[in-house]
Amino acid sequence: MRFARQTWTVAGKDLRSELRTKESLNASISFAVVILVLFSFAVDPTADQMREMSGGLLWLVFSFAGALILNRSFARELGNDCLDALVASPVSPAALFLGKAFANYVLLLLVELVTLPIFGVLYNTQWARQPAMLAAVMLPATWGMTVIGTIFSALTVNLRMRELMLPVIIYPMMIPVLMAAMRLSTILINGEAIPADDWIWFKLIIGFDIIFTSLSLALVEVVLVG
Amino acid sequence: MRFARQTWTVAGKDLRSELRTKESLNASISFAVVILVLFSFAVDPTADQMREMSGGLLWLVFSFAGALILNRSFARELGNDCLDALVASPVSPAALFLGKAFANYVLLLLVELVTLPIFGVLYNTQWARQPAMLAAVMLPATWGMTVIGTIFSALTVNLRMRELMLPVIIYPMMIPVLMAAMRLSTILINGEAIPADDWIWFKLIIGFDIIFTSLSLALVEVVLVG
Amino acid sequence: MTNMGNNILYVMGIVAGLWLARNVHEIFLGLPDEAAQGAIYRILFFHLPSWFTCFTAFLLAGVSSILYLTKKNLVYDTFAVSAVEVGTVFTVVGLTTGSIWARIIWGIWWTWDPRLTWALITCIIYAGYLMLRRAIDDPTARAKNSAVLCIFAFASVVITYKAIDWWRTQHPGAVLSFRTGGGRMDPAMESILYQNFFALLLLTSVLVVLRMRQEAMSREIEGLRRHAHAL
Amino acid sequence: MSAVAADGVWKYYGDFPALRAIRLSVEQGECLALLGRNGSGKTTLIRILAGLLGAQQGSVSIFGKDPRHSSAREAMGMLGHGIGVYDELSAYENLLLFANLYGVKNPGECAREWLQRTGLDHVASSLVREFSRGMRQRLAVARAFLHRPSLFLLDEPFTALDDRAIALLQGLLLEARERGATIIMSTHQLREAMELATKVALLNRGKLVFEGPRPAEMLQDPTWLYRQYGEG
Amino acid sequence: MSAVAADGVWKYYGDFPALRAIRLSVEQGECLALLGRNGSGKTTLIRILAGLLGAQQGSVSIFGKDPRHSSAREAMGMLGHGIGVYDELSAYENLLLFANLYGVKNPGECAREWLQRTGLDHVASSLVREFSRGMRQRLAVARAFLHRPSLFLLDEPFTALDDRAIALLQGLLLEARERGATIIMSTHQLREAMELATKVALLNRGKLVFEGPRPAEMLQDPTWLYRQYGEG
Ligand code: HEM
Ligand SMILES: Nc1ncnc2c1ncn2[C@@H]1O[C@H](COP(=O)(O)OP(=O)(O)OP(=O)(O)O)[C@@H](O)[C@H]1O
Ligand SMILES: Nc1ncnc2c1ncn2[C@@H]1O[C@H](COP(=O)(O)OP(=O)(O)OP(=O)(O)O)[C@@H](O)[C@H]1O
Ligand SMILES: [Mg+2]
Ligand SMILES: [Mg+2]
Repeated sequence: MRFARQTWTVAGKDLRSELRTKESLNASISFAVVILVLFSFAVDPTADQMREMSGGLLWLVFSFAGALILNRSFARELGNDCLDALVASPVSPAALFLGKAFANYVLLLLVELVTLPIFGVLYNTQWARQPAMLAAVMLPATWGMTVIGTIFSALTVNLRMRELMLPVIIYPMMIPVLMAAMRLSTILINGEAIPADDWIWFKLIIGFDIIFTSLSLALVEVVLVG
Repeated sequence: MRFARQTWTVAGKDLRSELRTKESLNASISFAVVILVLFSFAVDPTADQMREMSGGLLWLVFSFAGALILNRSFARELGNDCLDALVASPVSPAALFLGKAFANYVLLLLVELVTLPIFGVLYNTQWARQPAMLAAVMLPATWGMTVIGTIFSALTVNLRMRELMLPVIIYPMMIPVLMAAMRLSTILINGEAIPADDWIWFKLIIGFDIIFTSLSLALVEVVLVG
Repeated sequence: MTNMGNNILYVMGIVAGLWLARNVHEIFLGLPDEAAQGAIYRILFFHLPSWFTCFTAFLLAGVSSILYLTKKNLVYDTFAVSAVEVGTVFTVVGLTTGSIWARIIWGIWWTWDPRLTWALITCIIYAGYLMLRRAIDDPTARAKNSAVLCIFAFASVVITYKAIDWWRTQHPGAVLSFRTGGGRMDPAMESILYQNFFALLLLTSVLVVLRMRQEAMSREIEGLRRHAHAL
Repeated sequence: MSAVAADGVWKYYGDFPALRAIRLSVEQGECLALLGRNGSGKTTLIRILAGLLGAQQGSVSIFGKDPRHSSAREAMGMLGHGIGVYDELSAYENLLLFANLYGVKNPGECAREWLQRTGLDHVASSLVREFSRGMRQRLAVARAFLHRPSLFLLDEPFTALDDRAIALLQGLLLEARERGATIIMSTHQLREAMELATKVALLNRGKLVFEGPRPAEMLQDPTWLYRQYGEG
Repeated sequence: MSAVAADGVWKYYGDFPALRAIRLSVEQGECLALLGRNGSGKTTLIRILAGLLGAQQGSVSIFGKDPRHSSAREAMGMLGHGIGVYDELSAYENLLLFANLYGVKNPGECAREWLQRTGLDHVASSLVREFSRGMRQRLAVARAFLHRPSLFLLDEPFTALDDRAIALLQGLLLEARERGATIIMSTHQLREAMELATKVALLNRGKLVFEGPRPAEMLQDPTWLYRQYGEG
């Protein structure tokens, strides 16, 4: 009960301060558009090629644009030593982590929601043929990204070279879930059914979520208290 | 004379402190590999597709990995308010800018030099068929990236949301030079001669370099002094 | 460390060296060429043991990271970093031998097959671990943060190991009898393979112990420097 | 039971001992001024007492509990170098947030009360981003006081404050001391601290070289203690 | 010719006037203590004098030159809130760098001399990253002094320093004043400043409300001036 209230308070604070200025949201979305444009120069996708790469491209964009938001998550606490104030308060570190993760999750989903139609227009792709299934991929895969991003944002928050270390660490760690999401999304966007062989990807995402969420909850106190 | 000495001193300082720890160099190179891996999921590189996209992919990697280095450039001055100390010293802002740009240039070229063979191996591409011409594209194109990156790194250094703003601003600004470099590199990597039509891309890069270098030199004083 | 410890280390090093030399002799002169691949298959005797060695090193590093987080004794951290460093070297050896092999029998250095890709990712992740350590000055914080990363990182080792079971790969599937139930490999060959693995493991232990000493030494020096600074 | 007790606390940064066998106890209602030269370990000690850092050896107890125990954390008010409030939230929202996190009853009312007491009620809905340094510091004080802590941990609280802000803080601390709260503060500004301190501790390179009631000499000549023990 | 002269300087942050019609002149060899409550504009003024910020109206001259003129910058030694030295370079390399940038003759020798004078010669080749706060501040002082500036601009130089470090800085400043250097420093630590100051200026919400020789009353009672003008 208390735990839930604390989680909610933390998530509420993060969402409120983000939605007030919309700074990272705007930056993230415009970065997504920038990447989409850059890609179109790089790969000049014909309709056929797009069939094969739509999912891949989409998740590349999600992960690059999302990193901006994840990056800010704990960096936001740095400015005025707010992290100390939070950690010294009676909030349990797990509630703190979950609260921040929820806030990031909402923001990432917002970015994805805005990016998807833009992607559809720019690359002339009908992405909404199987919306329910697509959501069933996006929701857990985004959670996986969020958990990794949030915990490593906490881990690197006090580093001298945060902006450098974060991309080097989080992208490789996210790869399992990204790979799975890319593969499944490509199939879904092309309007096909998921072949029996490929259900393993679903399991991978779910397993990833469960393992890394529990690991993060178990380790976050250690991470935050020196 | 004095100007050259100051430029050299600034460049030397940046290079020395970077090469001592090699932090951003290492981070940038391993980020380059990470991106190469990520792309492989997205594009399923068969020989045929690679022919068309090799240059595009290469410069996407260069620009993403290079951004880490450009990002650090002025951020390095933030820590202990070193920027104030530099700006208050008798160094002319143009020398300061050029010095930092040279240091970044050297580092970016190093990253590209390391990334190229890795790219060649991972994507099974013979990139070295026309090495001299490739260098003739890479040297000025990288300078273009460097100038844009350095000046905007200076511009955003005092912004609260530096990590957010920089990518959103610099990639769109770099697009002309990136586009030209992508196109030319693809042709060169495939071992073809540059068609008469495509010389315009060369001119674009050179023009870009000249214009943005002069603009930056003219404006850097305004950028640095509030 | 004591003289005794040094002597044991020397002996271990020499034994490992001799054992490896004997194995090499056996592999190149004792074993016949393989029917399909000719001479090149011999690289397997280095390829597979170096992967096993690096997996073992990463596993031990992960365990020792957990121990660090529970016991807060820097010895565990010292072990973890030494194991990861040596393990990363063997990862690179595994990638290189694999690439050479691939070049000869597949005609290309690299292909984006899940096994290969995951092996590369593992390499990047542990390189990231080493980079993270260099970015933190305070040894205690460094130990803590890298321990957490080391635990997360082990997931990639598991995926690399299981990749051949989970996906259809171009990379060959399991050959060792403990995974296949036997029959895919000649017992004589398999025995040499294990012998090479244990010889490498012995060598690894020597390297890890040396590296641990050096790490402890440099930490001590760092402490002394801070002392000097405080004067 | 002491309000704060540290027993044989060692803290290493790597192999460098920043704190060496610290043994300290502060009774309820006392106000301890923690003195020491730059780098002597004051910040480290305060962070350990606050549960923000773990000690390698020794034990710390806050009202008999581990510092990370939630009842210990509820009793603590911490003011470090940073102000610990968010730039993107308004003054009121910041206080409301912390009131909620501390589980204060009537959070809204409590936040408003503290805005008033620190003279910020006229800017309650302005974003902190727009505040001047002095106003920020006031808000930080409000944040640290609003759950009526019974233990204050303050790291150089008077630094860079003007006379008015110092007077405000001293007033609030005096009031807290009168209602029985315990105070531990580190400082280089001895004069300001001596008005409050009932007890003094001196750190020298990580060792506690003096702990006891404030020597009478220090009221006249605040650096007296340094000269006594400074070279030890 | 005054060493420093500001005439009708206005500085706005957006619509907010942080400095209003500042008119100030400091003769060579004087030491001005710039006082004022939090947010009164001290830092802003010092940064404008140093040429780090541009004023919207009015003019500033340093020895008769624009602050951005290179001869003015060569004459200036600036010490702000940050230390202005690089973490990844050694103490010696840092000083060498600034000696080179200032075009000092014999940069190497000069760097070594200042390491010695600030008591850092035994750690000359350690990276600054490893330094404690006190050592960093010493190095910052060395950086600001090494080209023998004839004008010092110091923003709260005594903040968070211990007695020893304060004594070092005061000694160096006294020496500089004796050789004829001009000093402008902002501070809240009036006692430390009054030992040096020959002149006092008081800012109140961006206006200069007092400028003149240090009132004798302030030696006994440093806050005297605040009480005289504080509410103005
Ligand atoms: C760069 C390329 C390569 C990489 C990264 C790579 C990676 C690996 C890894 C990680 C293992 C660990 C095996 C385990 O513990 O199950 C392994 C085993 C093995 N590799 Fe490779 N490999 C590469 C190329 C090759 C090639 C070209 C061949 C032969 C065609 C090959 C044949 C084998 C065999 C037979 C095993 C033993 C399989 C087992 O029993 O599990 N590898 N390799
Ligand atoms: N994160 C860290 N990593 C390594 N050493 C540290 C770290 N923090 C502090 N130290 C060292 O520990 C010692 C004590 O530092 P601490 O900050 O506690 O001193 P302090 O008494 O607060 O000093 P000051 O008066 O300057 O604030 C110093 O020698 C410092 O160099
Ligand atoms: N970058 C900025 N943007 C907007 N307003 C600012 C900025 N910097 C300062 N101000 C405002 O200008 C005024 C003067 O600030 P300044 O920092 O010069 O005061 P100060 O006298 O140095 O105060 P302190 O004693 O707290 O250091 C303050 O009201 C502050 O809020
Ligand atoms: Mg301190
Ligand atoms: Mg100020």
